[in-house]
Amino acid sequence: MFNDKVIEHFMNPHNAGDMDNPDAEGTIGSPVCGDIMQIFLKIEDNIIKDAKFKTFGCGSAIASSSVATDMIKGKTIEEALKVTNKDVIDELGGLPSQKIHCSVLSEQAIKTAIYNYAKKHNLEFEGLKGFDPNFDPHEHHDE
Amino acid sequence: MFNDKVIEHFMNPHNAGDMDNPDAEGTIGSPVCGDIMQIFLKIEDNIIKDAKFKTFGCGSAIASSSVATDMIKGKTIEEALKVTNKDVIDELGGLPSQKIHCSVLSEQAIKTAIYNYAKKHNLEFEGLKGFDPNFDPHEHHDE
Amino acid sequence: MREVYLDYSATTPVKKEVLDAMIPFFTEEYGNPSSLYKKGRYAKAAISDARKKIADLIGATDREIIFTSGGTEADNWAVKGVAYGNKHKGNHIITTKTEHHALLHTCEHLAESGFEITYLDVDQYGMIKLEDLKKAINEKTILVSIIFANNEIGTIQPIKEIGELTKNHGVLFHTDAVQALGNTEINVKDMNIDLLSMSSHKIYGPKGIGALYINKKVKLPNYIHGGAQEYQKRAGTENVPGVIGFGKAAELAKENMEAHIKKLTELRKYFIDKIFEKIDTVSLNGHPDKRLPGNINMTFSYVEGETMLLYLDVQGISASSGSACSSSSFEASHVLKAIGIPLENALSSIRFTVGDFTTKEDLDYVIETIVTIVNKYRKISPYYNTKKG
Amino acid sequence: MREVYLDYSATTPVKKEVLDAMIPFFTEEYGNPSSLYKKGRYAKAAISDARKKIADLIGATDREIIFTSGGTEADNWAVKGVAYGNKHKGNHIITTKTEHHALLHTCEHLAESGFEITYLDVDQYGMIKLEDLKKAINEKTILVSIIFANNEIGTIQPIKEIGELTKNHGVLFHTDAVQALGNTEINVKDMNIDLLSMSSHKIYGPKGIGALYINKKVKLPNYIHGGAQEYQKRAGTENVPGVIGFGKAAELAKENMEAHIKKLTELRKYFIDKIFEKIDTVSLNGHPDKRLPGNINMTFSYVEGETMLLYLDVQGISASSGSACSSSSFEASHVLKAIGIPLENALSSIRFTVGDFTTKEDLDYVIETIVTIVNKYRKISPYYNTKKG
Ligand SMILES: Cc1ncc(COP(=O)(O)O)c(C=O)c1O
Ligand SMILES: Cc1ncc(COP(=O)(O)O)c(C=O)c1O
Repeated sequence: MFNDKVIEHFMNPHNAGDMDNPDAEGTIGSPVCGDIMQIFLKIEDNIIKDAKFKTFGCGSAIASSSVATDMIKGKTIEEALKVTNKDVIDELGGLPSQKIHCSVLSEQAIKTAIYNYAKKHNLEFEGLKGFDPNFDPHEHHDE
Repeated sequence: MFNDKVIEHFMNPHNAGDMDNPDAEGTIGSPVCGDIMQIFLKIEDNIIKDAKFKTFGCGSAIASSSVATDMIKGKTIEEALKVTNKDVIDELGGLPSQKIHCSVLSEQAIKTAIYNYAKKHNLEFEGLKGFDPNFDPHEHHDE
Repeated sequence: MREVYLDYSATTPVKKEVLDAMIPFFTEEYGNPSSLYKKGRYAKAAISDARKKIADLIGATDREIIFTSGGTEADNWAVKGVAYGNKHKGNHIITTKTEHHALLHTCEHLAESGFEITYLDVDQYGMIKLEDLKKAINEKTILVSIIFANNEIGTIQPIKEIGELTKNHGVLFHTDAVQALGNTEINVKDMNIDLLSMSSHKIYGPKGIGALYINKKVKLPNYIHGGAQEYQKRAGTENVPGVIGFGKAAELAKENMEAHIKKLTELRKYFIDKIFEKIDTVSLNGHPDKRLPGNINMTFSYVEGETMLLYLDVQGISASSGSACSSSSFEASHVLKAIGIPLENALSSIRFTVGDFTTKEDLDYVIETIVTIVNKYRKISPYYNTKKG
Repeated sequence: MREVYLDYSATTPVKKEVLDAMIPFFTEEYGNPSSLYKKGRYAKAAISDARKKIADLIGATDREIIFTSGGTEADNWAVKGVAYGNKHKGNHIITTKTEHHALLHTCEHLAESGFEITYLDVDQYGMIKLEDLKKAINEKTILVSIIFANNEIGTIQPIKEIGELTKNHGVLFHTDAVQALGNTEINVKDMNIDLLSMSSHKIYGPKGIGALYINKKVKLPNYIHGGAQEYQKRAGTENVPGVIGFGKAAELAKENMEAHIKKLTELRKYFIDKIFEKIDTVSLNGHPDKRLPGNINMTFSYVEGETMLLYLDVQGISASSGSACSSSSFEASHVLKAIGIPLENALSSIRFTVGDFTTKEDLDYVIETIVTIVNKYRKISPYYNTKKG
């Protein structure tokens, strides 16, 4: 069902856990839909210096977040915003079709964190155009 | 399903085949009910000197007739009329319940032969009282 | 004593390769295919593989194959499913007088709840007439269900032509292919078949497993409700070893089809020729060529069938009076009646069906035994003497 | 790596003795039980023998046992059979909110065609209240169907009391005993059960075979029509090896019942005690004692269930989130909902079911692994910190 890379990231996730004084935080999902994803970012000079996540979600959500946080570290915010769930899946070497929404979850959590950061600092990012923080990945995934 | 004695009488029936100039003949059953049984008797001084049968009927009918004809040979007519299908079954060491009617068939064929004999010679036999030559064993057997 | 099994249409032995394929799934790979863990996924993958093999045998795609507990369940599901699912369109079903009891009794059941059933006549060979079928279709007709190859007399119907006709009339077409499977080319797409019933134990697979082909365009209501197995079409924990065995049997059937048909056809011809040569007043029931390769159904006039079967049995030979399901009660077959065989001849008819393990030597032994039986019991048959003497 | 199977409620391995009993019926004794000849009679006799063993396990007489393709078919047949056969008497069926999908989806299907279904509530342990049942029965009630022991949380219902009640009200009583069979005493006469569903693959027998007990006084319309098999109650060539395997499994279940229950109960207690000792914020779902001996259903709050199952799987451990049939789609269980578990806890619940081949060492390994998982993933759980931190 899952490839080795997914399993590896699931069992030994990178960037998992709390962050002291994050510059940005984003949470998506809720207990009602069964998944919750939280992203913390350290941002300095428009660059993502550090990223962490916490989740109550399935293995693919954990693996996706592990990879996604790896991918955005060191990137500028605009660059980070370009990381799509498709990129995350490619990096993981594929996910079963019924698990695609988990990768969407991590993409959305990152965007939400940046969205909150932009709001707080009154910034605008090209990559956030049309982004809706209340987006529910469960309604959109196709199986 | 069948015991050895039934099989033996079925495969090597006694008294099977034609008889020249029988003194009595009785046929019961019809192609329509799937079984036909024919009995020929030689009768001398009220005694059954010889008995033969022919049948288009199943194995139990053949075995029953084989035994029944054996049993009546040498008996007086009145004695022969006392031979019931129960006696035939006992002699055979048992028949499966759905095959009981086959033994009835041979009993009835013998009675029919004697009935015809009685008619021809204007005789009356105690054992034929109430006997109906048009009796259909298929309607009476209980399974 | 020699043992000769000549009832391959009643059921077949499981082939060794088939059993070998099944064995691991009992004690080792016993996972429930619905389970997420390794053992479950392994079983699920094995089922997919088997499904594909069955699809390949009939020219279907794998998602169109849904496993059932056998041919009978497949027949019940197909016919009742179409009936209940199309009530709003009509209540008329067309079938034949020579169907298997699984179909006939299902139709009788439906007739009790208001469906109208037309039972098509067949000719002396057991063939339906396309003209009759065409005439029988009306605006209330929702289903045509015609047996692919008959289990008693082996007659193979003009399935492609029937499929053409039903397609042109926009009526669903089901066929009971339990006997046909592996014994004649089947291509559900070429033949425009919407629903097709199969059973594993007729093709050297295990008993208790079968399948229904459901053309992907057909919406068939479920018949057994519960868990989400079989693409949510048929509930119940999958009979994994059964499915695997059926798959393997289907694979072998496809590989061996040509040789199998050739061999059985030869054996059949050999048997029939010898019987005609050695015994008078016998006849072959069913179509001379358009028949199952292994099916021999003959009337040995003046000898009662059950007598014959019993004698054969004592000699180690297994044969039957027609369909196995009714052979416990020796009644005249509805199929022989439908092809116009008079009752006494129907009661003198025996079905021998040869299979992959049958040899010519087996047949020689059987033929010899039949000659003995016929001579022996015709002598004491009231009819035979009357007519011959 | 150690492999530990803790999903005996999803399915069981076939025991060696069971497989050994089945083997001859595939390649050697393959006769169709309806056939008159030796091979057929042999198979028929073997089936009778198996039937008797199953009857013995539940205190029935052998003619009251009818083989089906599994528990699902038995449930479908029992409930639809009573419904369709008693339409003239009433259209009301009573069941519970904690039935297996085989029952629930059958009821939903019946609801679509005009039947009225009452789904009884259960208490926090999953028990129905007899008072509720009594109140729910009305003059239109034709059937009460209550699961004997729940497949997710293991709760055993007061079946004898229910039987008493339904008998006094003259209403038929069906119970799905698929999980209960072999795991608790069942006596259909003492318990006034009219219909009872069983499945072989839950008691170390093969998949794809089950049975319905039909009390001899109950007239149940047939569900699968066709040949005259199974006393003319269930058509289709018998799954002979399956039946033999089920029979053997039933025999073993009866012989071993006491030791089996003792062993599983001990393992269960051991496991639960250890978990409570080693992990905080866990809870046991279902009844503390009135439960299946091998059933452990626990909530590990703050750890998502699928995460846990995946990790266990990677470590060679098979467990499930509830019923196998729905575990491919990870949804909150209707049973946990019925006993009032909030959604996030439902999603953190895992079912472990121990069986005859489970050892204490297996459990130690599993417990250790669970501790690792819980520590690891609670750390990264948003809830856990929020509430604990
Ligand atoms: C033509 C035909 N249809 C249906 C069936 C029933 O199949 P099964 O025995 O798998 O239920 C049979 C054989 O028994 C058959 O020959
Ligand atoms: C309580 C219960 N009922 C019914 C079933 C269905 O039985 P089967 O898998 O034999 O169809 C199961 C298990 O799958 C079960 O646990």
